[in-house]
Amino acid sequence: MSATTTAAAAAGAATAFRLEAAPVDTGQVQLLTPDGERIHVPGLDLDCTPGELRAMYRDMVLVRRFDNEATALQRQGELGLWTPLLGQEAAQIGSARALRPDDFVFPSYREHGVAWVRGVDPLDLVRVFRGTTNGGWDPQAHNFHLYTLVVGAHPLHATGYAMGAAQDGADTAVITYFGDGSTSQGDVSEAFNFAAVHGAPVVFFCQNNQWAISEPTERQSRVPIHQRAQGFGFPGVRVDGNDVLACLAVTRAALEHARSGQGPVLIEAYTYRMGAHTTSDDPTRYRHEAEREQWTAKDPIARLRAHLTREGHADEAYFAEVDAEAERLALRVRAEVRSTPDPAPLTLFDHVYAERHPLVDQERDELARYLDSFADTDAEGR
Amino acid sequence: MSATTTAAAAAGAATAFRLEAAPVDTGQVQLLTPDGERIHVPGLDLDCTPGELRAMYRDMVLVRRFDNEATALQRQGELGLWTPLLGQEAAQIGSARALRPDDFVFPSYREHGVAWVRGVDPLDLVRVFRGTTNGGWDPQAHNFHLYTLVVGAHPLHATGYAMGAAQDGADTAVITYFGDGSTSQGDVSEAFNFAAVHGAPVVFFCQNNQWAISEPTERQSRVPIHQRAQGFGFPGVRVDGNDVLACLAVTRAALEHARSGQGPVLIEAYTYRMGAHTTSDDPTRYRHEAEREQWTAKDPIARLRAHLTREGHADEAYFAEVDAEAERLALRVRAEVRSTPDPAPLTLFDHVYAERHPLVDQERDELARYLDSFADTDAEGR
Amino acid sequence: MTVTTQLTFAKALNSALRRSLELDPKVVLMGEDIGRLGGVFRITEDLQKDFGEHRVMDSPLAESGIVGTAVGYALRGYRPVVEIQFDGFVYPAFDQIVAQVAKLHARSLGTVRIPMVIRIPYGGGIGAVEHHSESPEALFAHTAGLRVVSPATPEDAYWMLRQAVDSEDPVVFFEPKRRYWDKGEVDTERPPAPLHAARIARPGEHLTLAAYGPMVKVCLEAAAAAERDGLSLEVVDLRSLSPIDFPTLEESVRRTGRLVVVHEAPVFLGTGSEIAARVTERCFYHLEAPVLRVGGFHLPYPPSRLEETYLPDLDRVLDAVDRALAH
Amino acid sequence: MTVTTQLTFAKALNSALRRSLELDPKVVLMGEDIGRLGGVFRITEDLQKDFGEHRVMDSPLAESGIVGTAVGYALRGYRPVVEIQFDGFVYPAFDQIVAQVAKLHARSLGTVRIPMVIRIPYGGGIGAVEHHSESPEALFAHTAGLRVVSPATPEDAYWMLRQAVDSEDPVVFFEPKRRYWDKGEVDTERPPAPLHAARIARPGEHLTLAAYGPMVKVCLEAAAAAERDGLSLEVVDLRSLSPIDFPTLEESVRRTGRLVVVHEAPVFLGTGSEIAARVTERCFYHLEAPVLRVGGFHLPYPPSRLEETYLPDLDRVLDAVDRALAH
Ligand SMILES: Cc1ncc(C[n+]2csc(CCOP(=O)(O)OP(=O)(O)O)c2C)c(N)n1
Ligand SMILES: Cc1ncc(C[n+]2csc(CCOP(=O)(O)OP(=O)(O)O)c2C)c(N)n1
Ligand SMILES: [Mg+2]
Ligand SMILES: [Mg+2]
Repeated sequence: MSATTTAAAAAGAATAFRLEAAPVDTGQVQLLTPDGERIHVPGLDLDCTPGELRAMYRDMVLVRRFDNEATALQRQGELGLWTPLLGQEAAQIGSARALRPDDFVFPSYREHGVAWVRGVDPLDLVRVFRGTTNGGWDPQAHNFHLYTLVVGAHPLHATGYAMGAAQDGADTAVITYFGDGSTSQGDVSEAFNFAAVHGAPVVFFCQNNQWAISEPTERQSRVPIHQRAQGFGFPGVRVDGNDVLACLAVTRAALEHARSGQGPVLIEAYTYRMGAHTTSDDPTRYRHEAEREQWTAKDPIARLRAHLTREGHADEAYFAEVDAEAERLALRVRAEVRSTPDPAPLTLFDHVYAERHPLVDQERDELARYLDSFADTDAEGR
Repeated sequence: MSATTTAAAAAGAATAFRLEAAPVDTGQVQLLTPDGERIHVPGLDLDCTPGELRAMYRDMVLVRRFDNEATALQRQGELGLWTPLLGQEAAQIGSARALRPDDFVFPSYREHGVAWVRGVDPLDLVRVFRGTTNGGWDPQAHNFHLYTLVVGAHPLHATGYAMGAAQDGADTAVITYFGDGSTSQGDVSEAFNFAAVHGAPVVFFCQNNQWAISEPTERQSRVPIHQRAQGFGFPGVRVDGNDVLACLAVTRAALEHARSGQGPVLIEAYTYRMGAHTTSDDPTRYRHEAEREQWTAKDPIARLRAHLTREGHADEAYFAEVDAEAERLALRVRAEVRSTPDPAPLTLFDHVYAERHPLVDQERDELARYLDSFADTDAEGR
Repeated sequence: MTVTTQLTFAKALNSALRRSLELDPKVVLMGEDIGRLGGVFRITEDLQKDFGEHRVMDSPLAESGIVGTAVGYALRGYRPVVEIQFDGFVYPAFDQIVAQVAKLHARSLGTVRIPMVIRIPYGGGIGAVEHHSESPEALFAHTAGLRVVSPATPEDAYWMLRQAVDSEDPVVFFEPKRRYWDKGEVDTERPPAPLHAARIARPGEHLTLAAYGPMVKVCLEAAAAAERDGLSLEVVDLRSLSPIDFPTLEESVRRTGRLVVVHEAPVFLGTGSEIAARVTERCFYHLEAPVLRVGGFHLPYPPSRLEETYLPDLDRVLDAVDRALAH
Repeated sequence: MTVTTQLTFAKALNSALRRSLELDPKVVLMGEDIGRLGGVFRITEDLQKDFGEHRVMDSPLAESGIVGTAVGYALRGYRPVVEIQFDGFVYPAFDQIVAQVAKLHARSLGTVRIPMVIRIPYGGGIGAVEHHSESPEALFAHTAGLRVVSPATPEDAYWMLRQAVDSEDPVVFFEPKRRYWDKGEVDTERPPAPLHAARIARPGEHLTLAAYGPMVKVCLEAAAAAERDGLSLEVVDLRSLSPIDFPTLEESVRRTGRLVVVHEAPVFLGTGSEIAARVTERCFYHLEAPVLRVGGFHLPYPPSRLEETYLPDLDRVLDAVDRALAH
């Protein structure tokens, strides 16, 4: 908008009144071209050793292989559902690698790559989707909260955690992951606002994978999502979400910004959901194959591989070795998932409350007696 | 923020990466100085006849008088509560006078001035606060919805109404009023976003009266509230909320913008709540008298009066006549409120559902029988 | 004239929406993914294609926004039919539903009507992840100003949705998602009953089973099994939870003398509690046993590998029947 | 040693918060207008002044944001005490409360605790405008994972709030706002009972009245009035609605043979429905009359000039007592 200040108006030097939205900014930060060429962006230093670059490559390959395996396991009936991260490896590995161990992560339900970097066992993730648990890991053990399936609910948790951390005097930062669609939820706006007002050390990491199930980003926002931050008074930036280096560098800068008391940052990682929304979804109903093909050319793993090759940091033998490791991981996951037992019925009641609750006790006892009655009748050969 | 576009970066012409919030814009549109001097702002034409100016003056004086009377009636126990608009007359009268009859208004709970312009009888407003009804007027009769007391709930209604109006092919616009504090509610952000995505013909009119009960605007937003619109991709503008002409002109422009299919506008009318939040509130607990005094100098009625006088559009006799009319209004309100009967008990059940609901019928019958039993025992002299 | 077709529950809902869209240009559909995709359960399949983007709207991902803008549509004279994608995602819209939708008719002294339908696929039994299997109907039935219904058969799915769209009141319409793929006869010419009438789904003598939505089938199976043991169970399909058709239910209980209420929702303060309380009050001298309730436990819906234990099934129903008859 | 002081209900709550803030540096208060103003009911008066802006936070006007950030505080090791300004404004936070706060302990298999207190001034009788007089406790009691309590006396106000803050579980703490100005003895050295125990507020023989929060006083008045007619009514102050102390209540009912439950909330699916259902199930052969319920009608809370008719009062309680005794 272009408003006229009193002073200027009084001085007769007024700019003309116009009702105008802020200009649309579709620029994005990129450090690696799709061909693997390194771009240098002033103000955004990033020195990665070849070892670090290889480690990110390895992360992405392993996570993708694991993700594919989980999809396969769902098809085979071993999982109830899976939420593939296919295509979003760079956004997740790059941003997660910017974190310190004492930083805290609030993921949504697709952050398998972030979980991996935080040291969560893939098996723990898979069990949630198998349906043997709604949790799966100890959030404190990894500074990685549980997946949140209610879209948009957890950025508020991240903001509160960040406020608490700041109150502790810690220089811990918090990062929270959510999708393009999630930004429409009131809770996400409230999180933006609470964080801005309190200057909370939280980084909002939005993976804009272009789709919220069947709805394209234009149904969720009139402007590029990173611009949402402007309205709440903090910086927003779009980064090439298929460029692991850019994701690492920008997230690092944002965490530093937050940590140093300057408040929140919104990062929009511009990427693509190469697969279905979940294994229950059929994207052919609502999007064109051509779109997917375009994005294939920007593949995050191929891009880093090209860079490693070009710079001589890795050779075919290395890549083959990583692939082999990925296969071993997949094998382990498959074997262990298949042998994961179902929880015992009475565990239902174990953690409803931290302290005793007579109703829960009573229902547990009743169910136990009821189940026992079958044991009897089964024995009797009912 | 300052992001580097791929193209620019590739060309080596990158601007440096910085994490930066959008610049803070505290400018506001003003057409009338506190001394009543007319300012001309290019692009914002406003031709008011002397008669129109006087009509606005009259509106403001009458509404203020009525508002004071309602406060007094509350003190005397005739009302349960009152929400004074004192100080916000210009924001309300100016914006409301920009509306066409077929436009539709969604107010919060302090829009007595808007109600006045829409032809709602002050008595209808007062009865809500007396506690004889939760409604009070027929929204369709005035294109003025009921007051909404749940902070932030109604901008969504306004947005939906506007979408529906557009769908009808009407060039009706919608305006919705809410406070600075209300902008923190997720529902208000959702309304901004729905309106932006659908290009709905709705004007969001935020009266920033500096306080949400005891919390100053800085507790609600890190940046001036009109900037919130930027993040959703539509224009936001701050207007001097004590300047009735500026409020009229800017609202007119915004309605035109909406009506012509360009989507929503957010107007922040920068004003001041001169009185208490409600008659239950004691502002001396949380704010300084000095602040109030500063704002007295910017009084919206005094300002227009000065302008009328300066331009020779009205004289003392006119002002006295308006004052007398205001007294008559106050007298009528006082008399009629006092003689407003309480609703009959069984009317409780009248409008819970539009169609019959056996439980409601049953409870009505039971209560009727129960009340009748008293009639009996009372007669028996229990 | 009777025109019956064999439809799945899902297709019956789809047909009801199609017919409603055809009959009244003011009917609009709003929700997440209901357009091109046809909804995650395909209930709105092809409707956007056939009625356009303005009649069948893909909404931004915000339940409060969906219901809140639907209120505005209603005030503008439309009849919005809103889809909540899953039971567990209705809570962000809770304020709009209980504080706005439910109250507007009363607070406007009847000058404003909100003829809105809020469709909620609900309940478990489909092996879903968290938040996708809940039964929050009691929360809405407790809220005055809302009507709450849940069909159990394809025919009721069709007609009750048609009737809900035609209702001048807001209706929260709970669709038993595990029954979406069940087939049944649908007579699209004549409604089987008014929206709020209960239905004797199976007559019997010894005990009344009351259920709605997904549990009607379970109760019918239990009644069939009991018959083999010489027991005659009456099954009442309540269909509506606000209002509840107590006269029909009480008439049944007066005949049988015993009542077991079955629902998936947790028993504690579930709809069964009201039914037990009220039926006991009205049929005190006819009851030979206390009203028993079979339902979910007092816990968040469990992970799917435990849902078989959690959900009432034929055996748990018969166990309660045995206990009631033991009195 | 007993140290009792005479305190208003409001001041007792204030003292409990003060003591909790003193005892545990991890206790933080969050809410609208709770700082400088001390809350619209002054429950947090002077606490920001004495403990600072970081312990007593004026939050942005967003209930979901308040509860949602409080979850984050809890995860960071804090014990947040959240104030919802009025009953009718809890619904925007409903999703955070029922889908997040209530479930986190269960879904994390106990690795995460949410020791949060959500304070809600509730109920009518103060002549307030719309949305300021509601009684939504059943919605929370139906939700597993939450504890729900409501004190009726200043002493319980003090101790139950202290105990709620100390609880490892989330507690929804309903404060009967019409009792804020009532005075009573408070022993600040020793709690009168555990958080979830019911209390025989007045012993009696002929019938049990069960109530909580604002209605306990009404029931005690009814019992006093009945005594003049030679009737001995026992009054049970339930204190907790999740869990409900059924053993104490049932013991009473077994003695008296009759039960009337009283609450302000609408009867239909109110907490009284669960109490009636469960007590009937457990005391079937002891009940000489059906459990009767006195409560709000099935309507949005009415405008204040009608609330006297709406709210249960001594006469309506005695009317139900008469009806129960007529059986
Ligand atoms: C409150 C809520 N509403 C609806 C859903 C159903 N749902 C699950 S994921 C999803 C789309 C999310 O899109 P986005 O935020 O872009 O994340 P993505 O799945 O693309 O990673 C929807 C609608 C939900 N989980 N929670
Ligand atoms: C959802 C909700 N939460 C809390 C309240 C209590 N309340 C009423 S008005 C108000 C402050 C509103 O401030 P603002 O939006 O600035 O409007 P103003 O009163 O200044 O006109 C609050 C907290 C409410 N009415 N609704
Ligand atoms: Mg997405
Ligand atoms: Mg304000």
